[in-house]
Amino acid sequence: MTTSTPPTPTPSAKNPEQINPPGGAERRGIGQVLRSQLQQSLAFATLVVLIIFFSVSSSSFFTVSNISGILLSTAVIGILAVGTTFVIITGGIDLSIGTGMTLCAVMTGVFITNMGLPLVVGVIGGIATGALMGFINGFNITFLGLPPFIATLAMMLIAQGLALVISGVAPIYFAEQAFKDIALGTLIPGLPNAVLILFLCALVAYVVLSKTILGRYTFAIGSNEEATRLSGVNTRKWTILIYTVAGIFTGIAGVVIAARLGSAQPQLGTGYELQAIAAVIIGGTSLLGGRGSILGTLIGALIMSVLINGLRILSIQTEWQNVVVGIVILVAVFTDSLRRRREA
Amino acid sequence: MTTSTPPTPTPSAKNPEQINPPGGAERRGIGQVLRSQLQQSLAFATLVVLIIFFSVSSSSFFTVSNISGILLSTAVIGILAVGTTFVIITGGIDLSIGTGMTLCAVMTGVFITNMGLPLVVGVIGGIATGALMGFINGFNITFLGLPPFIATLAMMLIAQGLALVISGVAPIYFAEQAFKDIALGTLIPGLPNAVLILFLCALVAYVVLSKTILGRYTFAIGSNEEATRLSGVNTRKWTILIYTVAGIFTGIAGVVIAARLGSAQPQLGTGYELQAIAAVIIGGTSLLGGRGSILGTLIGALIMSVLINGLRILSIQTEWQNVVVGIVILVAVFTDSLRRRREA
Amino acid sequence: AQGGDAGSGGDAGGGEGIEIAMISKGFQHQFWQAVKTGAEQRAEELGVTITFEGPASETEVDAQLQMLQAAIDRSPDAIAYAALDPEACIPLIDAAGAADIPVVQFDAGCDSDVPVSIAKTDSLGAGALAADHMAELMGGEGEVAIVGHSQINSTGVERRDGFVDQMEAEYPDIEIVDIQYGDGDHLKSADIAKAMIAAHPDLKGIYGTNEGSAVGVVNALTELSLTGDDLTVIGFDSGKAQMDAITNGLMAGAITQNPIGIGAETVQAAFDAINGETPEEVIDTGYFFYDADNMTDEEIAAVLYE
Amino acid sequence: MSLESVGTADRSRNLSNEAGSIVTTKLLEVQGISKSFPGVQALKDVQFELDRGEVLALVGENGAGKSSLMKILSGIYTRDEGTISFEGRPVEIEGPRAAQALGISIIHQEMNLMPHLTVAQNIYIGREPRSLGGFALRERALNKKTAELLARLRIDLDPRQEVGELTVAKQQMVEIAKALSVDSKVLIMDEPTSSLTASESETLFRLIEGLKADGTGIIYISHRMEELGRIADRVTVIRDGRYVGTLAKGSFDVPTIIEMMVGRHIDENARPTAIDTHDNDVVLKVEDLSTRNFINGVSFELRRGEILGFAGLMGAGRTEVARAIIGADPRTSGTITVNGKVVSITKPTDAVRHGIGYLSEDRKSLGLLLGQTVSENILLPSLPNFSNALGFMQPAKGRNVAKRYVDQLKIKTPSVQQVTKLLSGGNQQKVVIAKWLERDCDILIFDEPTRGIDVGAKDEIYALLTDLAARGKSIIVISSELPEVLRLSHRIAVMATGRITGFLDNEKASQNTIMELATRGHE
Ligand SMILES: Nc1ncnc2c1ncn2[C@@H]1O[C@H](COP(=O)(O)OP(=O)(O)OP(=O)(O)O)[C@@H](O)[C@H]1O
Ligand SMILES: Nc1ncnc2c1ncn2[C@@H]1O[C@H](COP(=O)(O)OP(=O)(O)OP(=O)(O)O)[C@@H](O)[C@H]1O
Ligand SMILES: [Mg+2]
Ligand SMILES: [Mg+2]
Repeated sequence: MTTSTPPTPTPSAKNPEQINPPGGAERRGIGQVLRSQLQQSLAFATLVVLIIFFSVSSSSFFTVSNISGILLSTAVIGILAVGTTFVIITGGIDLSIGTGMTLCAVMTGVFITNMGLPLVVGVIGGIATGALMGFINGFNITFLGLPPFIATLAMMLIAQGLALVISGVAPIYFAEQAFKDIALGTLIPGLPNAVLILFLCALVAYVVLSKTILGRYTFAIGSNEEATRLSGVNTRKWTILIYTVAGIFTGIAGVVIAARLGSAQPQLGTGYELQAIAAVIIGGTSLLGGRGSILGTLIGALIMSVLINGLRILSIQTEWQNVVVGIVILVAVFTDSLRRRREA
Repeated sequence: MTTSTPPTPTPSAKNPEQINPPGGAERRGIGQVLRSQLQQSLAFATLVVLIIFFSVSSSSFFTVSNISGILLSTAVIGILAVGTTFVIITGGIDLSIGTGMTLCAVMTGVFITNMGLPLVVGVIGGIATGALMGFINGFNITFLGLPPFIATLAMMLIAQGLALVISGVAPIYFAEQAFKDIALGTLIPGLPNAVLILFLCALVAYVVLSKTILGRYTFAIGSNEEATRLSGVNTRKWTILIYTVAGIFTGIAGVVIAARLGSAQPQLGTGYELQAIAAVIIGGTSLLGGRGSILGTLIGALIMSVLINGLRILSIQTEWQNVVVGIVILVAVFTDSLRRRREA
Repeated sequence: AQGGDAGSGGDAGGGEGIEIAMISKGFQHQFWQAVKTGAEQRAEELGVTITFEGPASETEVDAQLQMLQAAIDRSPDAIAYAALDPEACIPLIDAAGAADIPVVQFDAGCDSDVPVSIAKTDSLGAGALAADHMAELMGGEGEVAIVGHSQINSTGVERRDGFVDQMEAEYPDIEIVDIQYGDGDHLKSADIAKAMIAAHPDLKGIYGTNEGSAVGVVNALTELSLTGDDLTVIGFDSGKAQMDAITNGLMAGAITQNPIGIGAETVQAAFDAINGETPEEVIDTGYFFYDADNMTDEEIAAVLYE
Repeated sequence: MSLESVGTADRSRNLSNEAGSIVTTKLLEVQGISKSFPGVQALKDVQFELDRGEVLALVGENGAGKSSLMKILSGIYTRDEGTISFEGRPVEIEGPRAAQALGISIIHQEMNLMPHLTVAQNIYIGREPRSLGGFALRERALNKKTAELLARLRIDLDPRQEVGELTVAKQQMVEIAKALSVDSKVLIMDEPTSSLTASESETLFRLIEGLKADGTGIIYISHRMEELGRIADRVTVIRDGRYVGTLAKGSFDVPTIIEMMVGRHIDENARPTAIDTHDNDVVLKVEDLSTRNFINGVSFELRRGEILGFAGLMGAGRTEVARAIIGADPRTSGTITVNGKVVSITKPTDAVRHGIGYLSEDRKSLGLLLGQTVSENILLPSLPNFSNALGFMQPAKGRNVAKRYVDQLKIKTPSVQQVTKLLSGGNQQKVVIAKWLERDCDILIFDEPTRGIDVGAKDEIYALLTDLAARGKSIIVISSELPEVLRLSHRIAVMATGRITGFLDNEKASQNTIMELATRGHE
């Protein structure tokens, strides 16, 4: 039998743009990583275009106060989106983040205002509520075998109900300024703490997703859960952990929104999940799983809030705003998919 | 020295449950089909249990008037759910059905009340609006390559905005009794026409899904779109058609809700999409595509409305209702998944 | 908290060029559209321009704050605000004060010292008035139920509580057997009303706390082929469907506030504040019970809207 | 059929006779295994044993139960009956992790990779180099380790490349590297070479020899009979889920094994009957076909009644040419002429409309609707023929057609309503073939048509293709198995690095002449 010369590696001239593997970027500098990730997401271009457009259209847009306002308004949705990026990369979905956030806020209120516990305990309690919800979601999905959509839809309803029940169908107010400062204080002058928390969350999530074993399994499960399981990875355990992590972010969002409003509003939250998921997908994460990035999510969330803020600054009528937002989402994701197709 | 024993064919004594292929039931009688499909969905058992429970708990539940009320309250969500079953079987999702329905209702109002066109024309116009939205969704998904979630989310926002803009942020009232009779008349005594329309829609959808080539392609695309495409099927064309069909059902739902309320309420509709999708999934259709049934969807929709009606009849506090609904959804889908697992 | 000198700040004084930003609790409901109408009418009279926006639902406290923030950054000549939550708004309203933007309020207030006035109705009193009429029509005894539109926002709570408190205080023979909430969604409210009617065969009256709730109850009656003789329905707000129902006798009557007046008075107050005058601190625009008899009265007709 | 002669050296029999007295703990001993699925008795009382440092080949027809048996050993299925002893101790293998813990690793017949992860990430999934208490990944170390592994295994892959971008063959190499990256005591290979060309297979065989020397026991499943003589120490044959017999090295030859498997004689060295197609009409003419990535100026003609083979090394570009022709991938240049008319083909639908059908090499992700029934799959390309003008299906007609193919191709399935996912790999492949036979295109492009198909069925499929050609169809066969190309093709096009390096008429073609052309451009 003839043995051939082993095929020499053909230099990849036919591979103009390398698709960026998750976490495969360590040998390049941080600048390069950032650049390649930004390019990866044409969403970023959309963001820039939007900012330029609004800056030209209105002198009130590109002011320190308004930019800080935009960032502040991104904080809650952004934190939710960052958390749910994990879940979406596994190929799952989490509809419970909106009302779940509210339940966490209510629980924080119960701990701090109703039970008089110290701030720190209350905050941890609120976040733990989120983690518990995430854990239950993960358990229901893995051990009970429920589809993520249904498991988290049920949790969405349960959290919504419980938030009302526990709060006694009334907002719980926070008296202490220190609590409100969690969102509105300015450790960095001019930048509300809520924004700082968002960036911190994103940074932590980025590191976890690209540098740790949890991140690796998140991508692996989303890419092919069965293969991951057959490789000896305890996919159930990791899936539960991933939903729990998402729950922790939900808890953080709950604390931040409570601090921002100075109160836990038990009826808030419906619809936040769709906004957060939209931000994630606009940022280039695939609902089919296996692909996604935190930076993209952040950009996606910013696109949404820049757009909405800009339309408000321009005093576009509320009923037209949705129409415009819808069209911009279509265009943004379309240009992004164009780039992807050209690349493929 | 011989080591072999010639293999004798072993009669398959153990063939406990045959997996029921879509549309593979033609050679059996309709009774058998129904029975096997019902068994397929343990959701049906949940429905029966709920009905029994509420009948025992309250004498007001199992009355002609209340049952007819439950059916009527299922009509709109049910029609939406039936339409979106097609989309979900292809592995897609349609978030625009809620506000899309509203836009169809508003357009019907514009045609009939504002423009004074004949009823039939108005109704067809409303349904055509739905078809057009579905077509655009399908186009955006196939030709622009947008993920269904994003394409239909954008459409949801656009429809919501347009409904408000077109109606001038005010309800459009229908004067003619004949129009209201579309929903509330009783061609069959005791049964509101809206319910009749729901059953008709379900029947047509059932036939289309299980007896026609469109149904086959719906399952094929959901099973493996790329393999279907490589088999020479024009998957883009069919996908657009499927979204258009779903849009037609959205249009019908829009006409029915307008007829039932005697007006087109432009702010309605948000949240209806999640309810409808939940009904579809409770009924055993998989969000992953390739699997689903209209009968299941109908049962799913009925579970939701029986449950909500029952809780209202029992005067359960509104805030607890969501908690209970969430838990029942979990239990229903869990028992169903148990059965599936046992079978597999 | 800066930016007060940007944009249109310079030439205030007459009506021309003055911009008033109104942040409402909502914009989709007929009530808020009527407020908007009143505001626009007065704005035209005064020659000022207004913007009017509000979140899609009255639970969206956060979204409303973002609108307020964006409005402050636009630095209008005055802000008119209807608070969804009295506390959450404090930092932003204070910021508006710091930026020397006068703030007036309508419908519901913010717990801040900055706003100079509020135009609103006494919802508790309006609820009580509904209770009085309901009691009278029911003959002072029997079962009554409420279809609420919100169990948490202030108008929803006060219109309910005013009704409930008045019933408990004044009409011991009337029992409130059920209160459920339909989010002001016509369809949901209709289904709730039907379930109530099924569950309580002796029910004599239903009170719907806003237009969507009330019309939902009326729809329930139609669908069950009941009439106003079988069940006393009292609604809230106006709108064509509700007014038709009253004309047809399906609904006994309804409470209306004066949303058009609220809008007009709010713009007037803002205009006054911009011009350095001090508007009245609380402007009560009143509420009325209307039924088939007095609907066409001039005073009543003026506050109703289709 | 004389099993007497082959049974003489049955080592298992000999050893079990002595087992009472001598303590020979076998590495793996499997006794009386049975397993049934709804409607299928997959295994019935199967036995075999495996020593350290030997290669036991497991052969049998499609659906004989080979993969099921291996899935039991690797903890994916649980057996109904039987015992498994590992190193002398009876064991229960409760899951993939339990199997790994015992030291049993497996290369699955169907690819089990994470397409979005890189080669390195796939190979070491679950065993990543870590730091900081086992939580942080050491990506650099991972890539380095993988590069070393690949170098040691002489597999030419970039550790950083995403697996989803690789061709099936390269993905198979990743699977192999993954299995070899653990020090396992038992290595199961379920048709590892089904998508490899001869040279990669040879690489694998050398690796296997190395493992043998280290004392690893290897169970090797293959339908490529010529490989058995090359690497197997013993061959165990199963048929219809039952143990047939075991042959030791030196005492088996291919015809005997095939007879034990299939129950009849098959001529492995047949060649196509010499039909001269040179003067027939050109039905398909491809000129100057290029793609953005790789294919460069490919031109060829296909005549009526001709079987044109495409040979080449792994990654030579044959699949890409086929996909570009049918419009599955975009072209940068090239004209396609069908029956003398230039046609515009931008999507597979166009290709089918012009009578060109393409059977993909990747049946799992591109060939089948795994969740649908056998009959749905067979009918998929031809659905319009089974529905009336209003789009209503004629189910009885379709079912009969599907049944006909199940009989004709001997597809082993309880019914045409069986979900395709539950068929054995080879039977799934037959379903894909059936669907294109039913579509009745005039031009058929078959990409690795017999991947995973047993010798008996292969022979039947060869006969079928030859017959189709004789009846005027024109066929392109892309195959990595040179014997297959030689057996079928009237003419052979050889590709290397995206170009056609030469055409050979069958009479002049041999493995050597083909390899010479296939490695051109590699020097
Ligand atoms: N999960 C399952 N459910 C039902 N039947 C199954 C399942 N797995 C395997 N079978 C059936 O068991 C039989 C043996 O299948 P198996 O995959 O072991 O065959 P094989 O010898 O590996 O064949 P091939 O050479 O085609 O890969 C086949 O008839 C197959 O259809
Ligand atoms: N999706 C893809 N992305 C990137 N490169 C690809 C892709 N598909 C194929 N290639 C590259 O194109 C070249 C041709 O691959 P192709 O599959 O056509 O070869 P082949 O001759 O059919 O070989 P094989 O035996 O591997 O199927 C290979 O070098 C391969 O790496
Ligand atoms: Mg096999
Ligand atoms: Mg190939």
